Amino acid sequence: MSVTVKFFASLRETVGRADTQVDYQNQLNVSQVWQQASGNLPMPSNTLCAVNMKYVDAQQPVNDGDEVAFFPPVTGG
Amino acid sequence: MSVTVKFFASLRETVGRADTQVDYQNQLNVSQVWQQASGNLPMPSNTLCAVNMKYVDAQQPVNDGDEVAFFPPVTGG
Amino acid sequence: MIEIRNQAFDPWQETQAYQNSHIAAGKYGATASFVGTMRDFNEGDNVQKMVLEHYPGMTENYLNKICDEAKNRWDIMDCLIIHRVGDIMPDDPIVLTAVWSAHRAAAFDACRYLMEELKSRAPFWKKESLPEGERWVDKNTAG
Amino acid sequence: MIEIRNQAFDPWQETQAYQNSHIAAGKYGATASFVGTMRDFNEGDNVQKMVLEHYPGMTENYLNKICDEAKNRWDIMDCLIIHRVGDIMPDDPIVLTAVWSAHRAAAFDACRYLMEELKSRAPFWKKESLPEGERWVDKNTAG
Repeated sequence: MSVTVKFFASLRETVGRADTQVDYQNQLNVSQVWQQASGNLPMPSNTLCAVNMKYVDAQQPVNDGDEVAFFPPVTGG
Repeated sequence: MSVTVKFFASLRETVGRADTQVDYQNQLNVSQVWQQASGNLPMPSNTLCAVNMKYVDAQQPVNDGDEVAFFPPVTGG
Repeated sequence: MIEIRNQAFDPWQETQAYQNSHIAAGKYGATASFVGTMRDFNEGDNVQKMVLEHYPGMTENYLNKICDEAKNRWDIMDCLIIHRVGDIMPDDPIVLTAVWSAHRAAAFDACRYLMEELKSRAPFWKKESLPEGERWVDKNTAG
Repeated sequence: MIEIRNQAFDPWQETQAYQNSHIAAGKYGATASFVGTMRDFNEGDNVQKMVLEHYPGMTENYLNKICDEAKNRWDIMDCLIIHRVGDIMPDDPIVLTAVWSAHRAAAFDACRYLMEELKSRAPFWKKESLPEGERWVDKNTAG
């Protein structure tokens, strides 16, 4: 099973990549996806997480094929 | 001594004139100006009064040369 | 700036033109505006035309006063109010209020304040033409 | 309607064009709008340029969601949101929100709601270019 992972804005620069794929066998939550995708970097405490373009918290389990995104606080408008 | 009197909107139609002059010898207040200028019509309870283009209440005394105006609740915007 | 107009005006062009000529480029981050437009209905009736009367002199004074009050109460750069008088047809803009500021809260607050003050205190009066005749609008609704 | 633009836009022309093509003449009495414009300063520093990043797909979904929420909460006819992305220069409009309704309270409330929701939750990120280098804006101020 696998999920697509995206990093935006300052987190993309911190992690050093815009997107990646995480393959897994046992159920993962969003926070565990971060660990694998970032190479075990600490997740900044203000990180926002989305699964399939909806906000979720980091304990949310992911499903095969999901798109998981990580980004800093939003600053639009 | 005299004051200029103006009526606006529905009060102009009620009184039947747009402006007039009130001549007087003893001090008058705004309400007494209304009586003379309107020919003793009752003043509608929601009437707004202005002296020299500033809102006042009907007990305010007037001075020689003042412009006294009477109008209904405002409905601009 | 405040202005009374007896001809139709385009509130969006006016806002842009005023901004270009009066507001320092790069300094404002927020523009809040409100446009009041004539509806073809009021209180369940068809309205075909409207006449807007004002008190020349006092109306201008009052609009300037509420702009000054807004500038005292909020950290804003400038205000624009344009208000139509005379014969007005459905879909014509009646009033424009616009406020420029560095940050959004002041612009939102001040723009709404201008409209509420204008509607509750500025000397304007509307007379509507209905199919069955004319009537004075007797009061503005609370905002 | 919501739209993401990667080119400069004129918020007043957009508002007028949308109104002419989408809002029934004679039915709306109130249009509240807000324009956010790029300042040439932020937190005391000169800002020369900005890059605005978004999350294609999620950003559009989120803007549509807040328009839908505004329509559920207030008696409004329509909303327009346009938001710029990409390279932005000082004095460029960044965001437009506009709301049409019969009466003014709903338009004012909904327009402000759109901006607050957009600024607190819609996935956009700003990176500023200062004389001494680039920096990510770390958070939006409360409205």
